Amino acid sequence: MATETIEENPLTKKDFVTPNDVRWCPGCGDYAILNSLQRTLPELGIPKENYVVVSGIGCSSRFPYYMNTYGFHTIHGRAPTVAAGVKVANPDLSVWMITGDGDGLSIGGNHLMHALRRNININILLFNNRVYGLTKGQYSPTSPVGTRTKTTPTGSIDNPLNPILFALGAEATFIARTIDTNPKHMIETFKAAQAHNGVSFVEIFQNCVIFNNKTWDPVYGRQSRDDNMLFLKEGEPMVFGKEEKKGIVWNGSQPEVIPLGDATPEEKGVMIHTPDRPGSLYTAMLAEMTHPEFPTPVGTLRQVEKPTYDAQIQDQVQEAIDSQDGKPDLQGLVNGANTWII
Amino acid sequence: MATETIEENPLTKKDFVTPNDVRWCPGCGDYAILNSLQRTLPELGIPKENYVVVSGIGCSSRFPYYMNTYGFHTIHGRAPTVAAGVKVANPDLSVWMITGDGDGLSIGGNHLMHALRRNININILLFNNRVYGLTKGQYSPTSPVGTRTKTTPTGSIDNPLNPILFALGAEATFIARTIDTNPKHMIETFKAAQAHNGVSFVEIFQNCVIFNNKTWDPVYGRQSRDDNMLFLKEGEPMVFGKEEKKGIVWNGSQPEVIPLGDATPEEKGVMIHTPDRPGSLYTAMLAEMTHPEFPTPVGTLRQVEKPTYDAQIQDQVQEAIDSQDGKPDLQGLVNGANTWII
Amino acid sequence: MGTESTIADEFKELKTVVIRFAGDSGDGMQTIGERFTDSSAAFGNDLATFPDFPAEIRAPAGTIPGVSAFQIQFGSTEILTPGDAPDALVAMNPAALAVHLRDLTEGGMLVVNSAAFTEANLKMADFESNPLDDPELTSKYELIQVDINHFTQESLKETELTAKDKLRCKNFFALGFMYWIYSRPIDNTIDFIREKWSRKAPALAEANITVLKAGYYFGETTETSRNRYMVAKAEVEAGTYRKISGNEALVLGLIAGAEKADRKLLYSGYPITPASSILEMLSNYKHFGVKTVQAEDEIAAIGVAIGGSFAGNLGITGTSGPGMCLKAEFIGLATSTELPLVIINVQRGGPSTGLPTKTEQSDLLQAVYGRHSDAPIPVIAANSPSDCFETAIEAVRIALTFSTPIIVLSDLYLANGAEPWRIPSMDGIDEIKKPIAEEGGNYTTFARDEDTLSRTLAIPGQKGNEHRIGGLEKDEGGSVSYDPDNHEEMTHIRAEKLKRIANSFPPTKVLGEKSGKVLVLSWGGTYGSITAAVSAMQAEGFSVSSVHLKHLHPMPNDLKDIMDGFDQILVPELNMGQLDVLLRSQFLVDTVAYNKIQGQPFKVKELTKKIHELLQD
Amino acid sequence: MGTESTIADEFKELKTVVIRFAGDSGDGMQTIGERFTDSSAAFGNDLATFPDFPAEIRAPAGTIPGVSAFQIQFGSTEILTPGDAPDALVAMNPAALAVHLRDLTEGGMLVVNSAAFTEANLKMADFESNPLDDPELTSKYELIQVDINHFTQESLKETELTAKDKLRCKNFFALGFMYWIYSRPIDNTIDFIREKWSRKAPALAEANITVLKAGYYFGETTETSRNRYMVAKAEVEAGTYRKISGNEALVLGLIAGAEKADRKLLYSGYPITPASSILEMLSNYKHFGVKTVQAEDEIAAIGVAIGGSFAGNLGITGTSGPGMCLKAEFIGLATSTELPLVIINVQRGGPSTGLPTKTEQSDLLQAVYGRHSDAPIPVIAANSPSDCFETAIEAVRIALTFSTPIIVLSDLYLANGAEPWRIPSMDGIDEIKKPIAEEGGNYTTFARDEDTLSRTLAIPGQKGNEHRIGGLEKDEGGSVSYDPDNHEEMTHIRAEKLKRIANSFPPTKVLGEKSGKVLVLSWGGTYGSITAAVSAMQAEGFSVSSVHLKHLHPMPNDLKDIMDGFDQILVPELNMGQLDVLLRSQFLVDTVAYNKIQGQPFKVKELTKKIHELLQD
Ligand SMILES: Cc1ncc(C[n+]2csc(CCOP(=O)(O)OP(=O)(O)O)c2C)c(N)n1
Ligand SMILES: Cc1ncc(C[n+]2csc(CCOP(=O)(O)OP(=O)(O)O)c2C)c(N)n1
Ligand code: SF4
Ligand code: SF4
Ligand SMILES: [Mg+2]
Ligand SMILES: [Mg+2]
Repeated sequence: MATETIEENPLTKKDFVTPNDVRWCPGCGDYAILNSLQRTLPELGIPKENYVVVSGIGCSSRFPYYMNTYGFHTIHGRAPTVAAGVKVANPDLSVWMITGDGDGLSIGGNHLMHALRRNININILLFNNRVYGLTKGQYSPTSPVGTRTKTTPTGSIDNPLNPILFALGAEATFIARTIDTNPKHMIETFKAAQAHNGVSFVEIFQNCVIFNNKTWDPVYGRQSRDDNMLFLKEGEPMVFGKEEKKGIVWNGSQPEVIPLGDATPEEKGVMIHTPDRPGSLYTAMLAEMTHPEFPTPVGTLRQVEKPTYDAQIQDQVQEAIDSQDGKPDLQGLVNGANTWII
Repeated sequence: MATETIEENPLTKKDFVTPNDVRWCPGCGDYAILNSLQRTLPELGIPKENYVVVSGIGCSSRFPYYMNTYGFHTIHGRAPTVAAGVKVANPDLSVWMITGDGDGLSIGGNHLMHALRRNININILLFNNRVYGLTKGQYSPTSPVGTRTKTTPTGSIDNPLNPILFALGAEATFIARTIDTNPKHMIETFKAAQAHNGVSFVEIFQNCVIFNNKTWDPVYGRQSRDDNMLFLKEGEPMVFGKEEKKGIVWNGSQPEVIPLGDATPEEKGVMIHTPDRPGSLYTAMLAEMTHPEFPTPVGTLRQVEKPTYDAQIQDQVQEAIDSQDGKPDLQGLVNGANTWII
Repeated sequence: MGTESTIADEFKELKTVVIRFAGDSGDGMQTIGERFTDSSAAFGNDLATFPDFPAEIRAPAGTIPGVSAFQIQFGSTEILTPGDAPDALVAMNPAALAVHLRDLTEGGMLVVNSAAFTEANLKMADFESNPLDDPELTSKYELIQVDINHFTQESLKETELTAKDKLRCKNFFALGFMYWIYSRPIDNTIDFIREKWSRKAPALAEANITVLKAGYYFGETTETSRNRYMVAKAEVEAGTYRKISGNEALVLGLIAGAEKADRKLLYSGYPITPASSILEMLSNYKHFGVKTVQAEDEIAAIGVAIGGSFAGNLGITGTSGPGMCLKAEFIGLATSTELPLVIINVQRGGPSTGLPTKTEQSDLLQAVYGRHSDAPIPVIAANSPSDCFETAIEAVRIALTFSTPIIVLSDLYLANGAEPWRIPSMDGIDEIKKPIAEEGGNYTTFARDEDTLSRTLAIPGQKGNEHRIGGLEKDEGGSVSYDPDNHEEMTHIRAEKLKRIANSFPPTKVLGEKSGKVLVLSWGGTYGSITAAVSAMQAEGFSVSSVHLKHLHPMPNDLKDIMDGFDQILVPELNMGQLDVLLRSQFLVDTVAYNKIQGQPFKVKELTKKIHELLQD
Repeated sequence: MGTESTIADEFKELKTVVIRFAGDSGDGMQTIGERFTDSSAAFGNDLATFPDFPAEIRAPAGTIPGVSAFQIQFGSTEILTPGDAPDALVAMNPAALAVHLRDLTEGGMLVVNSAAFTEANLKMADFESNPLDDPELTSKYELIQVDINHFTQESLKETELTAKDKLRCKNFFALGFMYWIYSRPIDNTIDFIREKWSRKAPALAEANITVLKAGYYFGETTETSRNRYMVAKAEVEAGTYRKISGNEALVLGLIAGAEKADRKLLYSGYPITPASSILEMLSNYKHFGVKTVQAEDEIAAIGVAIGGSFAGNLGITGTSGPGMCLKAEFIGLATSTELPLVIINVQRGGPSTGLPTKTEQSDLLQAVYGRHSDAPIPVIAANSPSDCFETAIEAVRIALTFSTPIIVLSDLYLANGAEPWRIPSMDGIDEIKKPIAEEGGNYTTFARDEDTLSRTLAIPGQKGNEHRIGGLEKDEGGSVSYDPDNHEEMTHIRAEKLKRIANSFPPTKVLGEKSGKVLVLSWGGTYGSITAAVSAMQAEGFSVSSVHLKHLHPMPNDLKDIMDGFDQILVPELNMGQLDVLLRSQFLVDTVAYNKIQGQPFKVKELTKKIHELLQD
């Protein structure tokens, strides 16, 4: 349980700011994410000393240096393992894992996948800028086919991963998406991630001004966001567009965009967002909705309950301890079952 | 293109048998798989010397030693990388990659995932016995929750991976499932895998007599197979059960099992198997169909066309060569654009 | 044949005997080896054992790769190894004979199950004719042919077992017969069978007992003219004993170390031969608060352990050579962040997958140098199965006291081998004192203890001690620093800290005189054979001493002086000369390397021969 | 300030000059550094350069971590390093001054952009007061304050550029001014600007030219009393020259090697500083049949390369230290299967993530020993940017001729540094002859060449040569073998094969006398500074020679004899003494280690000082 008693002096954003100079490129989307997390943590009712931020390597992974919490800037791609160790050692901690599309999905894909399937109760934020920032602009596993970078001068040829579908393939219990240009939405999403009892996977569309500027503008740019983004809210209809005049309906085998005209969403049979369906079909549907054909959904895409790895490991240990009477007997253990005396 | 001219002396199974003694435990499901592949390869019209079998480490990964082809028994979890290197070096080769549930999904999950998303035109056979055989019986990423093994004496706590869903998360272009007790179905499936132009992922339910005996009997055991297995055939209705008296229908949001009674499948609206749908929903549905609620589907679950990594890399190289006139000029290359003479 | 002494009555009395049981892996050789061991231990012999499994889980029955063996040496004197060569070989089938006969001492006893020498079996073992018909066999060895299958079935004919089940008992016939030959008590084994199997399979349990007795009485009734042997109790220190294998001892040592340091133990591993059983055994000790994680690979395993250490647990990971390769990058991170961490490498034959079921001690240089950059960390090694216990505690002590990752080298021979162990009193073990930082905010991440240069951990959950660590170079305060001088200083501190660890070592023990002609300098699992060889030669008056190192990096401060006292330094290793590289580069001494790379331990006689050569130089 | 010689007219003539341009990473320092280099090269000077990037992509403008610098040494004599300390420093803002001033030679020229010394900028650079007001600055250096912003904007006032765009040209003002001071031609640069930018941004191109000229004329018109310098053309061997960096040379060498060996090159890598540009550059050479794969990680990268080699390509992979850790297990597999494979490690500062943008040569022991078990493979190193070309070809030669993985060590200093290179004739490069096996079935996987002990590859697609390889120990025929003697034999063969590689090395070159007082023995990127220091001292008559090793494992056969000719052996390294460990253990020689671990190359004067110390001993 990461939630303890509320501090006497309520925490504020300032408590989470380190004196270190933040060293991202001016204009980098990472600033806004940092800011939003610094605004989120004081509001969660968790003592400051119980936060741990763990990251891999990448621009995004510099994150822990700028959070005035316990932090660990580990090695490339391996943050999920260290974060798991921290959480298993002390389930009271609120563990935030920061990774990038290269760190988390290229070199670190396996650890991420196993952290997800194990349902370790940590919060994973994947900063997706569809490029390797820190190593200066090579394509990443989320770069679209044909992306020209230093290592792909004639265009990349590998199909990109869809991070949501990837997380779903590992049956992650909480999957969400948010964007670096919308602090309010980020904060809401981060809160939902922490509230979820289990692994939380949050993809953040993040802009890299230097090597992949405006990569997400077709989704969240001022021109496009009304038509190309769908803000999901549990229990509410899937409407979008200027004045919410469009909706998503299910035609029996796939989603469709329809104009609402003057009708209410209910009248038109617009789908109601239900992220808690146990199976994967619903989230798979959302994962494949993408502009320009569909609005790209943001918000909580999936949230289902399953026992967590860290709680169960603790339970098994506790049960074993409880099944003994009294303090365990080290000498007895070392002696074992068969001794003889000479 | 792996297919060249047919040999003058037609190949037979015997051509693919090595003199090496096969060293699996008597009764291991691996024997039947070996046998089936040895029966498949001579029938594919590919010259014997163009076959390469690459594996990781595990009981299953001993496979190349028993195939009289070019073979490489690599290291644990890394076979997809070596197989990719072989295929990229020479796309004319027919590359078969053998892996286990531990080799492929535990240590090797990331390479497998990237091989799938890149759509490298190799055939991947994953022998799923839900246990680590070679290291003598620890649980694996496909072992159900609660599995008691040497490392989980009080039961495993991690949610297992669903290999099909995992492959789908990487948007694999060909996904199939077959079983070690049905040589005919294996051979059909292997042929389909080779016929697919792109990466082919085949999960094989395999029995480990020593450490996980009868793990698949609830699916394919004599008692259960009629009701618990669904043989998928493209373009045909999803019927199963004794005398095919049950069918799967789509109720608008999920599949359902219905009795057919005397009606034809058409009459009852039984779903027609269409593995070539571009999106992932259909295969996700199949991936989640599992006994006892549903019959577990076997056969080709998904097959879609996308350009392959190996062909495209070759194309890019060829284009670059063609764009030059004549043989590339090494001296010119080394000189570069800016020289001066002293 | 053994060390013959007096002949008492009908018995020959021997000081030591080496027996090897060999048969198909389905024949239960490990089981009877274990039983023979237990009854010899209970009887009061000193002993050492070594099981030799096939690489395959279950190769086809009757084939050469399917042969499984178990060797035991027991005696009335101190036993340090499972023995060079068997005095008696039990071969349950032709394949077992094919593999093991060459090791049998000339004149040794050869017991074969004649029923298994069928044409099919002979073919599988690549015999062109039946070796039992070869007159050389009878002239060279004391051949005893017994139709074990027949007698087993005969003795069970009253029971309702299937023919197959009956035959499954045949190993106990062989055991019973060997008990008779070596005048061992059988009650102990009967008790064991009852306790272990009576509930699950009472009929089988009783059948095994019947057959065991049949084997014993078969000796008594049909073979009265046969030589029989006695091996008296050993004169060993009084105390409570148990039998222990290397991995068992390691596991118990880790738990004891964690208890003595008052840290929760978090072990994270990935199965690999021969380290898997560490993870397996530790997962049974949850009632000691031990948490075990079977990670997705070796990289993840060490990552979890590092995370655990950062959060205040004692993080431990274990593997074998290939897994060590994978841990290298994370070891560098732990070195840079100076977190306590125990990394166990149970070595096996290499390179690459190599000989996964054979022993070797060839990962020493990897332990010392197997990471990029100057990233020094301590390396220690266990020297016998029971010594793994102390080695584990020593590792925990160093890791915590110096806040450092440490590599512990064991090997397959130690891991699987077993010996009797005089159990120490847990109260007698020193506490390991390295508290975490005080709460409250006066925390400097890389502030150091003056003596040890160790930093003190502050752990998540502590108020006011929030701080960040990572793999980039940093200054004392823990801030990232690209400053050239700071980097040089930190590099020197890391090197110096390693050196200081040696100040905490006890004086190095020399077996024998402190100076002389030959010093045998060694490490790891070769301890038993080397000590046996050196002691024997010392008893014969030769000028040879030995030093067996536990601490390999850094080496003990007094080692140079000891080496200076000898004319020649012999460095026997089961590798191409790795300690030798360290000794030469550190001490510029012209050592004599003696290397064996056969996946097998040194034989005592190989060593004595080599030492004799040196003494003659 | 440089090596002053004659004073001609108004110019001082210098033999060598070191200039450093420093400014914010947004200020275009690398651009003008490159321009200065090109025009000096075209003018006919010998030269060497070293760029010094910040670790961050783009740290906030004006801050200390945001400072970017470029150093060039050019001269009329042979130039081996970018120079110890700048004779002239251009500081575009206070942060640049803060970081770099301490390196400027006393009496050196200090050009500052006075406009940038605003209060905000001073604060960001941690200055409490304006250093330009400090009288010491003027007394210690030849301070030249120029309001570069003002003059830049003035010269562009006629144009329609925005104020921001105008200011972006200010680096060219500084360049023009430095051209004037050092009497360099400017046409070359004008041509470059036109060629590069005229099409994309013609207005900006012209603006840059205008500002460049303005800087030049600013010198001419306002500063007539200023010292100006001349550096004559260098007397170098006739030939066609180009400028080349280490990674460029490596890439060209790999392609040339593959061509000479008639193998298709398959390079597979994963981005990492400072190795990324190898992958990036190679991906542009598809018309040479080069295939590049950006793999998912370093493990995959080497796996792809190994697969490529198995299938008959020349598999190559490259990375830096952390990535080398990850490749260890696969290197073991390539060692065991004896596949040709080139593994490049462009070293950087460690341990762990360390100092990713600083140089170090601390991965030598990892290269030699960084795998489990006895798994010997050759290691070679490049010694200068242009030498990377030959080193790459040598690596390809060894890998193919001996059918072995080989590690090539370069470092960040070589990778990013540049020097003029007399381009060799490609026809003069030997072919690399190691054909694959003949088709047809008479293939024995581990049959060996008598001399090299190398095996011959048969590749998939060849009729009749089907065979299996893998990481388990195997016999000559390639079958898995657990036989003890076979394992020992194979281990010895692997060791012997490594040794035999040394038989193919040319005689070791000694710079200077073949015997004497001090031998400086070194390797890698320190070649330039060491050669400069030793040559200078030789010219002064001191008894010092040097040997710079390319072949580190195995070392040349004649090295021992050479070492024996000297009283003392000095081993300078940018690490804690790694070659030193190898030398000591192999030759039992009491070397003197001289180590610098500051992420920076040796200065010539540091080395001469150390050599002097030794000579006085
Ligand atoms: C083992 C290892 N390999 C490679 C690198 C180099 N490297 C550092 S960050 C990075 C990729 C970063 O991309 P991403 O995770 O997308 O982060 P971003 O910089 O875009 O935020 C790479 C390849 C490394 N540090 N360690
Ligand atoms: C780096 C490394 N780690 C661990 C091992 C030990 N190991 C060999 S096979 C295996 C798991 C095998 O399981 P699976 O892939 O399911 O194959 P199976 O034996 O069940 O066919 C393990 C852990 C190894 N060989 N190398
Ligand atoms: S390179 Fe891109 S991702 Fe990295 S700090 Fe700069 S803008 Fe951000
Ligand atoms: S252990 Fe299991 S998987 Fe391995 S060979 Fe035996 S039966 Fe097959
Ligand atoms: Mg990124
Ligand atoms: Mg398995």
